[in-house]
Amino acid sequence: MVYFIFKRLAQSVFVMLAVAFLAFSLFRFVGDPVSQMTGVETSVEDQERLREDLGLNDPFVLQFARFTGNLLQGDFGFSYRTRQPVAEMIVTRIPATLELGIVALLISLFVGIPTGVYTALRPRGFVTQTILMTTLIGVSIPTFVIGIMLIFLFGVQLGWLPTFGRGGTVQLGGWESSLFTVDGWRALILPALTLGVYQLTLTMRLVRAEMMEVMRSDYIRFATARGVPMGRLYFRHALANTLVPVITIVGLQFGGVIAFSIVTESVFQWPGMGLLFLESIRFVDIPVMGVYLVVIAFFFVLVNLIVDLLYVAIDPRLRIKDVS
Amino acid sequence: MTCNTFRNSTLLASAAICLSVSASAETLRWASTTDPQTMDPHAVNSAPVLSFLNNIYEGLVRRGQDMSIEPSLAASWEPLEGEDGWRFNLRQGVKFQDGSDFTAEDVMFSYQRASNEAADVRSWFAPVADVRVVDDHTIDFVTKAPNPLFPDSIANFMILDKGWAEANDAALPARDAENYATMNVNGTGAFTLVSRDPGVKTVLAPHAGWWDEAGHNLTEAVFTPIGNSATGLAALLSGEIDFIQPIPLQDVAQVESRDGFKVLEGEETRVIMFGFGHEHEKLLYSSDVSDANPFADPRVRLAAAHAIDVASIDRVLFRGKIEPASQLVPADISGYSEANSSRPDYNPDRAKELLAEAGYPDGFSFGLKCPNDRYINDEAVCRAAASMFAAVGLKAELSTGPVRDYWPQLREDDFDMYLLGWSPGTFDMEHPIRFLMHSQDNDKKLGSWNFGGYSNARVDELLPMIQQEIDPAKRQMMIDEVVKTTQSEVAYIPLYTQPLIWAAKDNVDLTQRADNFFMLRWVTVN
Amino acid sequence: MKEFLKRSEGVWLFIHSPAAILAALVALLTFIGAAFAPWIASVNPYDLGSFSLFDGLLPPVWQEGANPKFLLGTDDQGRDMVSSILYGARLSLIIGLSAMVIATVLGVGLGLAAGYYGGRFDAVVMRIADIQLALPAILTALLIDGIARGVLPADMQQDLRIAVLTLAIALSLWVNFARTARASTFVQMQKEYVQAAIIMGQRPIRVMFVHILPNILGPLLVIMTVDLASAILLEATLSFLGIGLPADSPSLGTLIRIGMQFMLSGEWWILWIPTLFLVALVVSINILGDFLRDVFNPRLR
Amino acid sequence: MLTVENLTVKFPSRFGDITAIEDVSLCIQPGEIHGLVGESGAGKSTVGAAIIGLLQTPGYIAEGDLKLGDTDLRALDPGEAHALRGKRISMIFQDPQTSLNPLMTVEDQLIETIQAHENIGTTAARTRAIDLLEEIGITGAAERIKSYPHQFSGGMRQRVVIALALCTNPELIIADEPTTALDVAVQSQVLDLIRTLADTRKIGFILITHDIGVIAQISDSVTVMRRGCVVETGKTAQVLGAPQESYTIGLMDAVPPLDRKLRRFRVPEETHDSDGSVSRAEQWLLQGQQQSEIGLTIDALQVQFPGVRTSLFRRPEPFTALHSVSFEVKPGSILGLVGESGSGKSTLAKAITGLVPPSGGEMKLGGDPLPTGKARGRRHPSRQLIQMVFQDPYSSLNSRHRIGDILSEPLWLYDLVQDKDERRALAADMLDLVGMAPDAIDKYPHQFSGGQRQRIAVARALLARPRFLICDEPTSALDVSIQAEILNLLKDLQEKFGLTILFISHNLAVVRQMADDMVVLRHGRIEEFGPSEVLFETPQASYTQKLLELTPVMPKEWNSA
Repeated sequence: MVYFIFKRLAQSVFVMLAVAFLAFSLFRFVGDPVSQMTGVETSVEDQERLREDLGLNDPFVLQFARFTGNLLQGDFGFSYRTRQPVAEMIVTRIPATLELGIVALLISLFVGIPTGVYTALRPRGFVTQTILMTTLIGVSIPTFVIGIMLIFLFGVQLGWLPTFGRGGTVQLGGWESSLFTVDGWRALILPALTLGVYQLTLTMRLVRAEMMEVMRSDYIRFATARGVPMGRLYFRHALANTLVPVITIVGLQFGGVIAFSIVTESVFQWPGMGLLFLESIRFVDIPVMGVYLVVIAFFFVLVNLIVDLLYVAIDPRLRIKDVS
Repeated sequence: MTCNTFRNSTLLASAAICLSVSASAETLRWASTTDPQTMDPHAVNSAPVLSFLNNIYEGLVRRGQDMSIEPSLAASWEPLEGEDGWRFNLRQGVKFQDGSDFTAEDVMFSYQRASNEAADVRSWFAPVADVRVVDDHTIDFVTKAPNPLFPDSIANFMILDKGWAEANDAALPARDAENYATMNVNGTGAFTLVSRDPGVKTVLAPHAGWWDEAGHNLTEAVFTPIGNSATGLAALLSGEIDFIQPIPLQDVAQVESRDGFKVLEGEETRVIMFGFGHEHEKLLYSSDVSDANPFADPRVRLAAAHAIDVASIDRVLFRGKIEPASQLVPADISGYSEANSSRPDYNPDRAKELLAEAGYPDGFSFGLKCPNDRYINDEAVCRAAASMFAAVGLKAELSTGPVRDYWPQLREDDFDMYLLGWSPGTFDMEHPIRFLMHSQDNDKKLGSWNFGGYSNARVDELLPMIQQEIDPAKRQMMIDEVVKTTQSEVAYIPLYTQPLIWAAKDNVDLTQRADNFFMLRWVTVN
Repeated sequence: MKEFLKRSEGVWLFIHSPAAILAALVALLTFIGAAFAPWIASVNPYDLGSFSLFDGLLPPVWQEGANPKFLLGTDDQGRDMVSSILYGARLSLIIGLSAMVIATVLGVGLGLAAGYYGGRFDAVVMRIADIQLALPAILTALLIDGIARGVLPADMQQDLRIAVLTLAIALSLWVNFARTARASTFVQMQKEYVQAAIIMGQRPIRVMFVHILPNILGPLLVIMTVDLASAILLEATLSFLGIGLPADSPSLGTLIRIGMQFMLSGEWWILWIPTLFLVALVVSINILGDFLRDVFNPRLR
Repeated sequence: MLTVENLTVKFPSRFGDITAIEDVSLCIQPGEIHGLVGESGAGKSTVGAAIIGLLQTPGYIAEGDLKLGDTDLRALDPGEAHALRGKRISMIFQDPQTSLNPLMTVEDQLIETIQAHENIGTTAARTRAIDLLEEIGITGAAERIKSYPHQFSGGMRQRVVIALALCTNPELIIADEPTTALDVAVQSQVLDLIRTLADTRKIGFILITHDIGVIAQISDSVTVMRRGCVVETGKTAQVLGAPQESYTIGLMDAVPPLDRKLRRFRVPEETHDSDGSVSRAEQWLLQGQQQSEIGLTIDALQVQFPGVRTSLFRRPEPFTALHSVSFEVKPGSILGLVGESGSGKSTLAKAITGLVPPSGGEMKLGGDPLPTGKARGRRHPSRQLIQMVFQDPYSSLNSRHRIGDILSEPLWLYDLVQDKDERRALAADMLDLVGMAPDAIDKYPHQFSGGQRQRIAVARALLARPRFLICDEPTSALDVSIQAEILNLLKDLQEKFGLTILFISHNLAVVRQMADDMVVLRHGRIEEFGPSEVLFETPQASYTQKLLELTPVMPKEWNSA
């Protein structure tokens, strides 16, 4: 077990380093940070001096080595755009993105799993077909269109929910949370829904497919033959056994959710990491972009690790050694 | 004030929004597309920063509602006697927001700070030879040559408190790491910073000890950047914000059609133009002309100018909200050449003739570069222009991209023709002559945005004379000559003046200044 | 006879599924329209000389002020919406299909080899897949776009925008194929026909592609359809974020991005017609994907 | 107790209703074990499923009466039927590996089942469960009940399954192939347990199986089914000892006897009547016999697999699959290799074919050293000389390739026949030789039955012109009658072409019919090696003795043919 975690951690470090390298190699091509940092009246000479000061004229390898070296020492550098410490900028934005991602994930699970079970148990019903078709249309509309539609429907026409931002937030030891105010929740609904639609459909279809497979397995047939009550049969026996593949995909997707929140955050002016990243691209804010990518990679490997541990928690075959 | 006059919804939820919005009677919530990058007035020379900080900091002079220069921290100024330069008599009894007194030492300190290599605004002080503190409330700016426009050019030069900056280790603007002044302020202006969450929310409150009479009735002002224009509009229409700058012009009708909202329209000082690769030996992006640069021929440039139908661009893309431009500044800018106020008409036949005369009866293809996130409808204008060019045989290979790699491309001469917008920082014709028309000269720091390398000896000769001429009539004559010359040579094709479109709730009274600066001191919420 | 029945099982299911028939019809019409766009469309939206700003913002024919020349109206450039959509669909499909094909070749190749060789090679491929997964599509697009800009000569960049975008989308999709191919290959490796081939001394390439590949095509085919749909959507999203195609060679995504500006301005058709079209196309492809899944996995019926 | 009368089950399909079973009648008394025997597709499992009400959708009972005591099973609504399941009728499935929920402890599954049918406290239910487990032979049940299914060995797991079926005291248990997945020794224990339960608890059993030996050993009465219909029914001794129907007679003939070696099986209709003329494929094969008969010597062969690494600092213990195994396959003979699952039989085959690299020892093929693992190049002659027939005919042929392509592959690969058309012709002839119609060449594997596929697999092996054939459980997936045909075929071919065969099987009776010599393998070690007749008559190793003893056999007189 310890060895397993160690192995995963080693792999994670490798993945993060590789992402950092790739990310860094792209910066040279995104644009010229200096022309974004200076005003129109700044002389070419002053621009060149700034470029030299920032080390942008150094060879690529040297720049990368400096970036990684500083990173390993916990020095994340300063933003070109705002001159703020990058670590602080990212850290203050993490709660917003994580809360959005997790709520989107929870919506997708709490809606996706029951509907998945339902549609698996009644594969031919009218309701099932309606659900399947609706969600299919849902994932076929580009996220940004959905987001704007929701804003204008619920924000402007009906006036029920806020159109942008996080609403009221509460500081909890450095973690700015919108989960503890009504206002915060109201602000969270639309972006989380927008972000969760794809995830929801995926979860639902996955649960449905797995459930239909499991319902044909011998142990479900045996449990049926023993007269185990239906509710228990569906949830304790069948659903539990669908969880391992569902967790894998949901876990894998969660990394994608965090990354894809870029679009949602930009539409809802949601002050998370994705929005920061988009602004950083616009200003060629290399330090922020670099750290953002490493943080995203970190979340990705972290989620993967959690998924692996969840397997162990769910499946006794991985937890307890086979004696036979 | 009433909760909302624009919507009579009975829904509880919407009522809740209104309550939260109008919790404090004189709170203004406003949004714009970009967050000011820093609170340091000398670190970055960009419009969002200068616009925002003009509410907090003040310069020696300031611009009024009509853009005219008026006294601010300097109560008066006059030319120095016996040498070139200006003397500023500072206002007495002005206090910084932390309560300390404003003196000439602060101006001196701010000058040193702003002209330091670490400051992005140092180009403003290129003409300055020396600065001398005469007494606590008098300071002299000695210039290298006569400079009648110097006071106008430093309207955005904002004064910091010396003691505060030094005590907080912010004696120089932050270049690569932040310092205290990045997130904190101590100005003399009408508003002071209450809290700042970069990229999310910035809260301002009136400065109680402001020297001038407050023309506003605000108790609080909350700024939120909203990058997505549709979201911004939604925020306004749902009542979550009171004012937004700018809104997309195609949405003007939508805002106007709703009760309780108004649209403020004006002309910005920014002129949009096409530039040419004058000095290029050959076209970079041509499939049929590889050994010559047709744009070196003024007839070809004029043909291009005649091909553009600004009226159609105005009608379809701008819904009648732009002013065609004849020169690189709009009409209300000082130095505008009334004598040369006509622009080449839309005349495709004439364009074809000119092309034939120049030896290109069938036209030719070339590369047209445009930004897609810099100016209003920049990409659409270029597409429309490319279509119009095509009609006379000029086949434009359009290439658009974000501004972050647009400037580098222009600097590397990677274009045949390009789109550029220019707003004169000094609100004087001299500004575009200096940056866009004078030959490129890195040593003298002239012509630094003259990417195409337009060069005319007479223009180069006239620029210093214009800069130094005190007599307005003589000066205007020289400017007229420059404009005439560049028009006849078609150095650029000025297209139109960019419109300025803001939207607000009906109950907000505010002033729209042509430089797109939003001044809280003129806002009243009824 | 038995062979015929087995083969026609798909056909039988198909003619009994109205949704699949409708979807196939929509997809087919789109493909035909896209393929023959240059002959069907009244104007070529890429040819700047063929339309005029003068015709800009005309509504569809059933609305007042329309010009019967433009069935579904025009956009802000005066381009005929019908032609734009046909050409846009053409471009979207070219990008989607090529991205899907590249992703399939790359992913299936790597996944097959990883499943076949296992061990260290497998570990390396899976780590690369992890890295790819940790880099969101938008970042991959930026990366590829940036490298192309750095490597390619300036005059080629514009022409290669489509190729660059395609490659970026392909790179963010290949992992799915690789994982599926790898998992399926592991299963097939246990099958005796594979062992028989190995024992006989057949070349690994032959074992992988002649023996294993045909047996794992089913699930791959399903992913191919689903990913074609995602590729088209991804292209739209990248266009929205400003790293898609330029506005003068619009894909469906670019049309929607342009249309977003007109959401509230009254010119609804500029946004909603391409959007509806995109949704119809993507839904159809997804329905066909579902249908294929049902055919290949009878247990889901 | 249970009476089934004129039961007909139909499955609607797009070609109309397909009748799965028709007009089946059964009658079972308390304490009776009623065998339901038949080959695959006979509909035996459908009978069981119909009785317990778990027919696969969309199957339905079209006709007939099902009565359990006074209860009309067909008249129950779904809720009542579900309540009855477990309470009065229960079921045991074939594979104990898959019939238990892997995520729940045995305790949870037992208590849940008991409480589903009885209003009883958890503690009481647990006590009952533990007692039950003890009763059916799980020692230390109080502790082991806390375990998860995977922590039990196969036999123990099947006991748990039986306990689950039993815990509610049902009147009838339907056991669907309850011992097919088990080794001989465990099978014997499970069968004994079923017998005991029937006798002591008076539970009626329906024992569904394809293994006539099992039926013979424990069932009181038997019903023989074929293609959904009852062929014969009655007391076991009567039906099997003196079969009336030709089908039953044929079936009994096909069962390999453990106690003697038959020269050939008597097969009802000889599938292929050889007209005496030598076919082209036969000639071609005989031409290939330049090399005389070839033998295989295995000397101190050792195979280890790396263990799973669990610690950063310790190297994992390797798992030894074969411990220094030595034996010899004489040229032109058949060597039988027997052992239970996990004994290393398949590993040995893989080591010989080069799929698995041994960690020690050496092999010689016809006197030449045989390179092992990766050292054996793709072009090494042994690749051609050694061919293999696999266990599962459904997986050993690539389902996406036509038979012609599958058969031509060795000809092309070993460059035996250059011309494409000739390869095709030869492949067709070879099909004829193994008893298949040559037109099969354009079809796909799924169009054939298991037995036909195994013939195709044999044809493929022959087309490489091998001298040494490894048959890894070639008939264990086949019905007895098909098994008899395939065994006959293999015998014929071996004789005709002087092949040397390594015949791997877990079935002692089959091995006896085939082998000249025999190796008994257990836990990767050789228990016994010698001429098979000697070994069967006077086994030396206690393990061999035990195996022989526990294999279910029919009374000698039944198999008198």
